[in-house]
Amino acid sequence: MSNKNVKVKEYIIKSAADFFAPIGLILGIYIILHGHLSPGGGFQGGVIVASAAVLIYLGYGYETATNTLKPNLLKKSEAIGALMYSFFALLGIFYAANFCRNVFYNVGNPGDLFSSGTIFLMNFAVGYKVLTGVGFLILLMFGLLANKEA
Amino acid sequence: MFEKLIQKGLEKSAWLYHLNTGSCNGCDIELVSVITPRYDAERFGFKIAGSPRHADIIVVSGPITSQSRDRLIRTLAQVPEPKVVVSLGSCPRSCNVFNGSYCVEGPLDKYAPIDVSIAGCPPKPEAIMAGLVRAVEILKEKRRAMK
Amino acid sequence: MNSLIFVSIFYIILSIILLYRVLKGPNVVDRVVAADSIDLLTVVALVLFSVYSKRGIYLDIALTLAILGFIGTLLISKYLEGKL
Amino acid sequence: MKFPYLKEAVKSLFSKPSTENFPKEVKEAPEGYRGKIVFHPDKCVNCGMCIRVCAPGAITRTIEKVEDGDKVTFQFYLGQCTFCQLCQDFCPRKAIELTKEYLMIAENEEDLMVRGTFIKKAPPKPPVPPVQPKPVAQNDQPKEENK
Amino acid sequence: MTQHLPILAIITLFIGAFIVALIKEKNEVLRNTVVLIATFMSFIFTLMMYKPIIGEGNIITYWMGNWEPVQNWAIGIGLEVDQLSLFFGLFISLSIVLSALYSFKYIEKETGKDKYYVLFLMMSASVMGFIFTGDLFNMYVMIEIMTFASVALTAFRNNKPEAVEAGFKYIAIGSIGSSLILLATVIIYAQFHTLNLAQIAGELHNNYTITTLFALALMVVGYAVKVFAVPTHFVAPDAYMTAPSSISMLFSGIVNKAAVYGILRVLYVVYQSMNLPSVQFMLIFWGTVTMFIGVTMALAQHDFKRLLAFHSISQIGYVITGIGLATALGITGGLYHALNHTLFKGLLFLCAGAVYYATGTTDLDKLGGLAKRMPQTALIFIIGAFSISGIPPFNGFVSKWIIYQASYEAGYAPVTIIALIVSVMTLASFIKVAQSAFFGQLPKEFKNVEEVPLSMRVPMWIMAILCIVGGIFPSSFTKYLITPAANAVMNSAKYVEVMMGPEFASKFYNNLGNAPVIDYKLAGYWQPIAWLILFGILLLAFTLVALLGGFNPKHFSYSDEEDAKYDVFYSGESAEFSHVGGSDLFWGLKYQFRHYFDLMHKIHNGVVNDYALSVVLTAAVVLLYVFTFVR
Amino acid sequence: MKPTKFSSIISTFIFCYLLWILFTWTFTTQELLAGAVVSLLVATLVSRFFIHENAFHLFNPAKFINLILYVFVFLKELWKANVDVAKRALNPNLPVNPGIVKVPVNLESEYGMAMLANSITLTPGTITMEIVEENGKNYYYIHWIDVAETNREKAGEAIKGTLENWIRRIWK
Amino acid sequence: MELLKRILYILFYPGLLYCFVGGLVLAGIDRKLLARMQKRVGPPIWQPFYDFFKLLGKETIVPRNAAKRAFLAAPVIGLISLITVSLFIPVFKFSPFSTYADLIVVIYLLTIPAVALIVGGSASGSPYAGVGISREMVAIISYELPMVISLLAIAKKVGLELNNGIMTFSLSQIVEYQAQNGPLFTKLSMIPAFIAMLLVIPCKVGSLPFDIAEAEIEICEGPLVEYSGAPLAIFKLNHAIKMLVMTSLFVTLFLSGSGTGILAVDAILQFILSIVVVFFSITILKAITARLRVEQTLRFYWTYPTALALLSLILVYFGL
Amino acid sequence: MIYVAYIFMIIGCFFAFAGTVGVLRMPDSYCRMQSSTNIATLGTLGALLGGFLFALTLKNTSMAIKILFIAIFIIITNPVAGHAICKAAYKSGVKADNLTCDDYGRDFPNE
Amino acid sequence: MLLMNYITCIILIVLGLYTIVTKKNAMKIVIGMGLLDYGINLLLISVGFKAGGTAPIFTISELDRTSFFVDPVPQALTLTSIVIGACVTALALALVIMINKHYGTLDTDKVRRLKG
Repeated sequence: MSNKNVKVKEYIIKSAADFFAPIGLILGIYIILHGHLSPGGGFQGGVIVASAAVLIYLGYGYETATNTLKPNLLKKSEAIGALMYSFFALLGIFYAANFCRNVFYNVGNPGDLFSSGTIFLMNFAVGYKVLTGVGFLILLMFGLLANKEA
Repeated sequence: MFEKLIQKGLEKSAWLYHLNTGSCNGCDIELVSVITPRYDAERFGFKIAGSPRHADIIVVSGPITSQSRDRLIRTLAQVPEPKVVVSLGSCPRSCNVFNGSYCVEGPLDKYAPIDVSIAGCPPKPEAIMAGLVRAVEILKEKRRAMK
Repeated sequence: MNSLIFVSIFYIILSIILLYRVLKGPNVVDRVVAADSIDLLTVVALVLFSVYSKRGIYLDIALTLAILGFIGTLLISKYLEGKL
Repeated sequence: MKFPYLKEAVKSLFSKPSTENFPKEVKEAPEGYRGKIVFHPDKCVNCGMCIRVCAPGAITRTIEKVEDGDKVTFQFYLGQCTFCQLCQDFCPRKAIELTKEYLMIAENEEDLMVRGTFIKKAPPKPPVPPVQPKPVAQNDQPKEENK
Repeated sequence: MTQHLPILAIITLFIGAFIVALIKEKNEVLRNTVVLIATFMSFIFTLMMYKPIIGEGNIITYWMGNWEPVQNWAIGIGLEVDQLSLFFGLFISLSIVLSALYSFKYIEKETGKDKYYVLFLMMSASVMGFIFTGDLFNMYVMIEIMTFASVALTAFRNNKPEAVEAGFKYIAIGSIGSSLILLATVIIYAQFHTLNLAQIAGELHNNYTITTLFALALMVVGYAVKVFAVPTHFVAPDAYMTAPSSISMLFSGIVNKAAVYGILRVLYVVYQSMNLPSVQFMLIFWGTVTMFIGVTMALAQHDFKRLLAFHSISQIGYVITGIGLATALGITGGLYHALNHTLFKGLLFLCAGAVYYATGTTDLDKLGGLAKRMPQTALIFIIGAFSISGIPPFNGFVSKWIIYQASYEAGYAPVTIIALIVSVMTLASFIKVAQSAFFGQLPKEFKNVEEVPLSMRVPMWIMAILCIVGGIFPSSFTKYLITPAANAVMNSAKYVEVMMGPEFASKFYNNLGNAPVIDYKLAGYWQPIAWLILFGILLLAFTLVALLGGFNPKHFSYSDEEDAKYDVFYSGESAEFSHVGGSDLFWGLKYQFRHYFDLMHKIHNGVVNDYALSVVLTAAVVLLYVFTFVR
Repeated sequence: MKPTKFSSIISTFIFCYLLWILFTWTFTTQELLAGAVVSLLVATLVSRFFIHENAFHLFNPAKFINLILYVFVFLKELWKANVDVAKRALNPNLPVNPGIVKVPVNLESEYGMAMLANSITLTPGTITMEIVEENGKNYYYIHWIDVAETNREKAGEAIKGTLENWIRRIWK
Repeated sequence: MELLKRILYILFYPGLLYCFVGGLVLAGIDRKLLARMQKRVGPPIWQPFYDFFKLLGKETIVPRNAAKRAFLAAPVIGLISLITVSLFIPVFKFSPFSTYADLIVVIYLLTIPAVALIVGGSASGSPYAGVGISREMVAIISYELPMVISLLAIAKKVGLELNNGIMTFSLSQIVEYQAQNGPLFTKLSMIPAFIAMLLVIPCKVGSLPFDIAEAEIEICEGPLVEYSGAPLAIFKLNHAIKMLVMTSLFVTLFLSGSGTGILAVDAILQFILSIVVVFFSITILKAITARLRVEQTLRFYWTYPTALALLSLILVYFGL
Repeated sequence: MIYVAYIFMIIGCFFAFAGTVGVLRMPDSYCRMQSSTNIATLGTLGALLGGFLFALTLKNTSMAIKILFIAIFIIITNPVAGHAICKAAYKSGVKADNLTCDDYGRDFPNE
Repeated sequence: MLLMNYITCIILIVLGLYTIVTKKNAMKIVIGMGLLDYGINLLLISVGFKAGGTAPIFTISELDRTSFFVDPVPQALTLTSIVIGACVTALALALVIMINKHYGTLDTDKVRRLKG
């Protein structure tokens, strides 16, 4: 900076991040929850949600992103998501069927949100795992880069 | 039960370890000629061993030079009991012509008792053999004492 | 109805033409710009195809493509800026 | 793959061995062999030439005063001797002789000593100036070494 | 309950992994408990399958989510555990348990332990899944997860440049291999529109097309990359060397074995191509080259673990040769050797780990004389080294011997000769390790080295005892473990029948359920028990004679004091620690084959591009071969 | 980091819920319920980023109508600029005269400034490169494909047109 | 009764005592013959016994750097495995234990003494031993190739004519074949293998031109450098017994025939044949050659004997 | 209504084409960027609006709404990307030699 | 039309292999791995294609009598394979970053501490 009283304002990207964070989250969760009805599902939705983390990082930098998202919590949550999935899959065995069996499958009409039994929940679990996992991964990568810079 | 056999074995089979501590090689050559067909010390079971651990008789030739002194001490220590130290030629006995040299660390008996000494510069192979035969007797005595 | 398909094919052809810029582009910025444009063109083609085949589910894909392309471009530019 | 000694080996297998049967038949040393030192004290005149020429210093002389002159003891330490024969060559009275005996085996140092003692009478003040070493009159008691 | 066992064996490990991820990094006790319980439960579940599968001869099929075949068309993901799978599953789960037990202390000093255990359990679980699955794509997925976890574990000590480098090379080469497997899977799917192994096997029965041959070649090459067969083996030493030892053990014990299982499953059950002489020849040639190059490279190594890695390659060559022979004896030998390789190579890697734990290095030129400080480790190492070299009372001998016999019987005399020579060279290189690490002079800096803790010794001892038992009771091992597995390999019709129903199977197979009788008549006269009894009697007699003869043990003199008497003998310099290092041994051999060794060093140049090129070339050659000769 | 206010949560929630309805466009109870839950969740998470000043700023009808109107104004500008650039691109001579000019802006709100900058960028021919505050005044650096004026004020007039005024009616 | 008989077998005839006496006598004969070839009188035939008992009476020093247990156990292990091999080798048709093991087991068991030597030497911690074991290992690698190939040729040959073309490694079958068809070395295809095996024996027993491992002058007896007293005695015994076992094996493989049927005569016959083999292969070679270098040994064995053995194998495949 | 949609689509095609030609022809990176905005705005907007109208004719409201949403989305996101990439281009040292005036380079000389 | 797909995916696979084999930059090797993956994914998705079929997602309102699905299995497989590919790429990139940190270069000719 040649001039002391010149301040560079990062308004554009910051406000873009602000504005798109809810959109990304809603879109991602929408894709996760409608995984059994429309294209997408846990993984894809999770990735889109995680991209919100990228936006926050882009707008506010590494410190804020880690403060907001808490990588350790994300890591733990990933395991919780996986455990949830395993639990829903094991429900099949508890209900005297095979592993991964969809147990409450005949509720609701086809096309409804809650019409597919545990598939929905599994989808949700996968989505949870992926969004936390990918979010953590992204933060980790940025952290690596940031450390390298420092 | 084995004791007699061992005694017999000691009598008939003594292995030498030849230690050159700065000799002029005269004695060494004579020692080698002991195992040639003409003298053939193997008749009596003498054999030149490669390692002091195998030896019963240590044949030292040469005045103890300062280079070889430590090695001499070490090697002599490493020979298992019973053992006999034989000085071959005049040098280990008394340093011979090298006596008083700055690099000669005195005669062998400073470091170890000499059991048999074979005089001569160099001794004749027959003399060496006779000396070894004498050494074998001492060896047997030592073994008896060890029991 | 077929016009939709023609238009989307036109857009795809345009994006293929833009590939030239991606390949040649004297520097990274050109490539990124061209790739971004390709992204948008693909989104449009996808939307038109969705209308053509009367299936709303493709629109979700288009939307996702758009948001991911945007984030990708943003990331690359941040990287070029050296602030990542 | 040549075995030049194959024929030799097989031939010698069926021929008499060339080994000397040493301990049973002791061979004479060849002509000119310089073996054990024999000192004839009766011939010695105590000129000291041998001491002077001895390179390793194996010859020592001790002189004691006795009533009828000096008791001179020459001691030849075989353990230090190089058997170069210089003492014999230089001895004007041929009092030192290197024999052909080569079996000089000893367990103690003492056994390697060759000593000779004689009493040299004090000369009765001769009028003639002593230009050359006088022929020495010998006394008896030539002490032989034990082996 | 029985039918759920396979999935439970797999999912227990996965759940264990996720639970471990939840535990705080500091909380060691809880984490270790969870890991131990998960692995042990998996082992128990696998063990519980022994009775129904091998004992009673059933095959467990399991359709995930109850998606059973509709009109002879498999639509769901199936698990199918036959004797072969169970055979692999048993020793794999056992080695997982042992490795976990070993890790507790071994990893103690490292950072990032929670990640280690997560990846560890993921890798184990994926291997178990790979073994038990009956679905082609699942095989790909599992082997890919396995590769992924292995790479992450290879780079676990990421503060070391070598580890990161090895990880990168591994992932580059490994992903090519996985891609080839995936490509083959896709092609098979394109041909048959199914992914179920049994269904594919039925459709493929004597019904090859160009497409399926293409897939065959690609799949073989893909699994060869995973198994580190020779032209694709370059990353193996790097990865094995830099990974923690407990992981290196798993690499050679389960990762390699999974790929061997893949080859077996694909070639024998899916393609049923092993009655073709050309395929047999390909595998035998490949295995022979692998074993030879592996062992010669091992002779030239300076690092303990790198040497072991090359041996791993070499031993896998034996396994491939054995299963390539396609006779009952050959398969038995190959499978037995696979089991034995897991045991003794795991043992050796654990020894290397113990050395690393105690001294902090595995460089053979720096080590020496550890047998005095770590006597148990040294003894275990000796057992492992003798096993791997095939010295009689240990298990390596049995399997190698079966392989020799089988190969010679099948008319491959050069293979037998090379195998024997390789065995001797194996011995040579282990002599080198023993000389330079465990015997010889103890360097000053290792004066205060101590024996590794009990929890590390226990797995080693278990494996050592298994090594000995496997060598002493080979007939029971073959009878209760290997013969059923070999039978399952030979009898793919039964596999198809159980999975897809007799109606489907009868469309393709004429003689259902008739396992070919395995003829062990020529399996030899060797009865190690008798031999050992002889040995024992002789030892007894010898001792008796010695004692009766008045042998006096007092004449053993030994002292730790600084006394010249107890120094070793040297005539030259009195440098206390002059030590013949590993690189100085076998000069004669290396000199005589210097051109060969130079070439080999040039090939193993460390450039990942060249490694990838060799994989691609291998794929090309195998494709050419398959298209030209396999009909 | 600003603390999360309840009002901002409410406003973000409404925004999110609208989005959800847009996405699903099926008005069954299940969907709406799920949408409400999800929106609440998202709103609590991101409201502190999303809301910059007054939570209910855009709920002011005048502002909202201005926003709608602005769209049309902007579309007109867009059309003009587009035709201009298309002409330049298709002209065999490529009549370009690029340059970077510094333009003063009289806006304060972050969203406003960002909106103006984005509008300028979106009209082909001009791209905002940087927003800078110098001595209490905001400036844009704008890359302009055809530099007609090098004077700041006049250039600003040429580039911004009436957009700035419109935006000032929406944001401060 | 059967058990007692077997224990007697183990302890006396093909077992402990026979090996001890036979091996040492054979070694004595070897030394005597060698001396005579060098025109010496040589030691008495009982000289190895003297050596052995003398060494028993000596002190045994375990070096400070040695791994004590391995150091002391190695010679015993080697000795016992050798005696075990001796039990497996049939004397013409008399074979008390030979059904328990076949040729490959015997090969491996014969490797154990060498391995024991290596381990013992290595455990002693001496640099000379390090050099020695490396040489020993190279020697093993050298001779293993021709030996294995010639044994394979035998197995194939016997199997072709006795076992419907499937090869056999069974020693008793080989003996049976020779009892029916005359000694193997009279067969055309077996002559190269015969020569190759004859050349292998000196290296296997570590005799002179190939005793690179125990070069007294160069490396102070290599692996044995730190041994003294009783363990050394057992190693020396190992050498002697190895000579006996190797030659007996050779006799069994190539020179065996129908035999006389009387055990004592057969045993003596085999022993005499062993002496002949020793004479031809070991003693003459020892008398007329100088020690080879390591890589020369390797080159020698991987060229001429290997070529001979391969020739034999090929001939077998042609059915000669 | 369908003809309106056709008109929109033709407009879109035209501007997309012009933008593409611009991207290919323009002399330096910044001008190419300007031209790419052409694609991003009317090039996509036209086609999307056309699609929107089509969807309306098909009585598929949800689809139409979504298309509209995509259009708005693109409109909002694209300038941000353009800004970022332009700034990045300047900062990463992509220099255009034909600038008539360079205020930015004057104010931030070293970057 | 489908032939085009196959040709493209073969080109992608060959390009990916070519990149891995010839490019000396570690980053480019990762890109090559990605290309290889994409080629195979494209092949996988093309395998399940049926001319005229629509996406195998069951939405009641939008399907008419005549429409039929393409094979859904390859799509699921592709999804899985993409997920795996993403993981592998992420891991590879992390390793590349670490390599750059330790070695200071990405040149594979220089990243060869392990050899022989």
